[in-house]
Amino acid sequence: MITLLFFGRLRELLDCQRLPLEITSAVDVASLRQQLADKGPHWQEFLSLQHALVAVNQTMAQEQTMINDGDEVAFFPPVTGG
Amino acid sequence: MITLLFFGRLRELLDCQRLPLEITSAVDVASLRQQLADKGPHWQEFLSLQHALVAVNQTMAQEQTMINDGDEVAFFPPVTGG
Amino acid sequence: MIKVCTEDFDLGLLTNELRQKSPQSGAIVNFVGLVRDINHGQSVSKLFLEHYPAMTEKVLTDICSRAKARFSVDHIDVIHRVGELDLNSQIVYVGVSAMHRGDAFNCCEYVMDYLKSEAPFWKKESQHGQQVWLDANPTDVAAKARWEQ
Amino acid sequence: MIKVCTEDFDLGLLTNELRQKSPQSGAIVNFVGLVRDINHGQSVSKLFLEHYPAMTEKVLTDICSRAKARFSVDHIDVIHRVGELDLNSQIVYVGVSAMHRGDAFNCCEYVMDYLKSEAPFWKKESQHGQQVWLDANPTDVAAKARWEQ
Repeated sequence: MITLLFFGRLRELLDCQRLPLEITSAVDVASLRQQLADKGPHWQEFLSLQHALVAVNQTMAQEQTMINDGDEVAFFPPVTGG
Repeated sequence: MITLLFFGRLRELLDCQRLPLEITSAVDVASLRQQLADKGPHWQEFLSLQHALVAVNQTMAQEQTMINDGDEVAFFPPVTGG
Repeated sequence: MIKVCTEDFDLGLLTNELRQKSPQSGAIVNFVGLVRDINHGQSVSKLFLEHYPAMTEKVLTDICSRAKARFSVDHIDVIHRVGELDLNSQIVYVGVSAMHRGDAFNCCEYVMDYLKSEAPFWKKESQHGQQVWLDANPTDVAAKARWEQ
Repeated sequence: MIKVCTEDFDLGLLTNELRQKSPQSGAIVNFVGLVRDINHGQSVSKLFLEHYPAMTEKVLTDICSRAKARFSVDHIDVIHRVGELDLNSQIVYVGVSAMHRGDAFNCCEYVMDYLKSEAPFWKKESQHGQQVWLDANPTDVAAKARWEQ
């Protein structure tokens, strides 16, 4: 089980703040994006590389970063604080 | 009559804060330095180009800047505020 | 000191704290970010700031560590507000004390440039009654790139 | 606002004033210069600041005018204290409000660099009971030269 979190515009577009997800084995970020795209066309669009940054366990991640059971994976748009 | 002012270390070294001086005609800064050097060896030393900046009527001046009757001429060391 | 909170802050108190813990410092540089009344030509009436609580302080701490390794500074304090903010409110504070002013200026700007492009905050503006999520500013990417040359 | 005075200042009040007169500003950068406890390896107990009253505000006004012509800023406030100052006291304040932070940082540093090398102030330190006039700092000449390239 991993925990997915969504922030900002992404959270509103997907109407989802938090989503627990079963994974059968470790996957990389790219595969996780692919897996979530199956949930529907707007998931595919909004979670694409251009729109969504990813952090794994609160650290910015790359497409090849591995995700393990128990991890917290957050998707969010480019940051706009300050 | 012009008014000479001295600031900072220079004021203490010359033991002089303010000195009214008669000038018979307009002089430039270089000539004024020369004229003041006649007051004694430490005036010569401390008012030399290396030690003393000059402002005429509260504006930084050059050696060729002309000084006219009624002007305020200030000598001071490089500034150290801030 | 790194803090993420809803409350406003007082620059007088913050500067006094920074002074007291930095007796060897000759310079303090403070940055304060404000809610502007006009952004990209749109008049703004309110701002909402969302963040990723578990990640925010981690990122800010990391930025400050890198800044301390790079510049000769004594202390770096950061406060970032979240939640609803009115027009003209203070959003963010970065205070840096250093022996010399050059380091204080550079370090403060460095922290702001990285905060702007790495810290997980998102702004939503009220523009004429409409709620609009802000897009990232391309100039912030350029500002950060300067430090990486 | 340009002021030369003996009284201390409160950065909270000053920043609020700057905010109130700059509703379009998104950024405020403040500089505060402090009396350090160690200067060039000598321990310092007190500082005395002399200035040339008729000239000081003229020079500060001129520096701010040049800064405003060069950077996109809304307001520049400067306060410089004179007279006797204790250890850790605030000496000088430069506050700049601007639409964007890059201009605010550059403008504030520009004003400080020119103030340091053009404004007629002179510092005398008490070092172990001795009164010592400070020499100008060669790094200040270099700091100013950067803006003239």
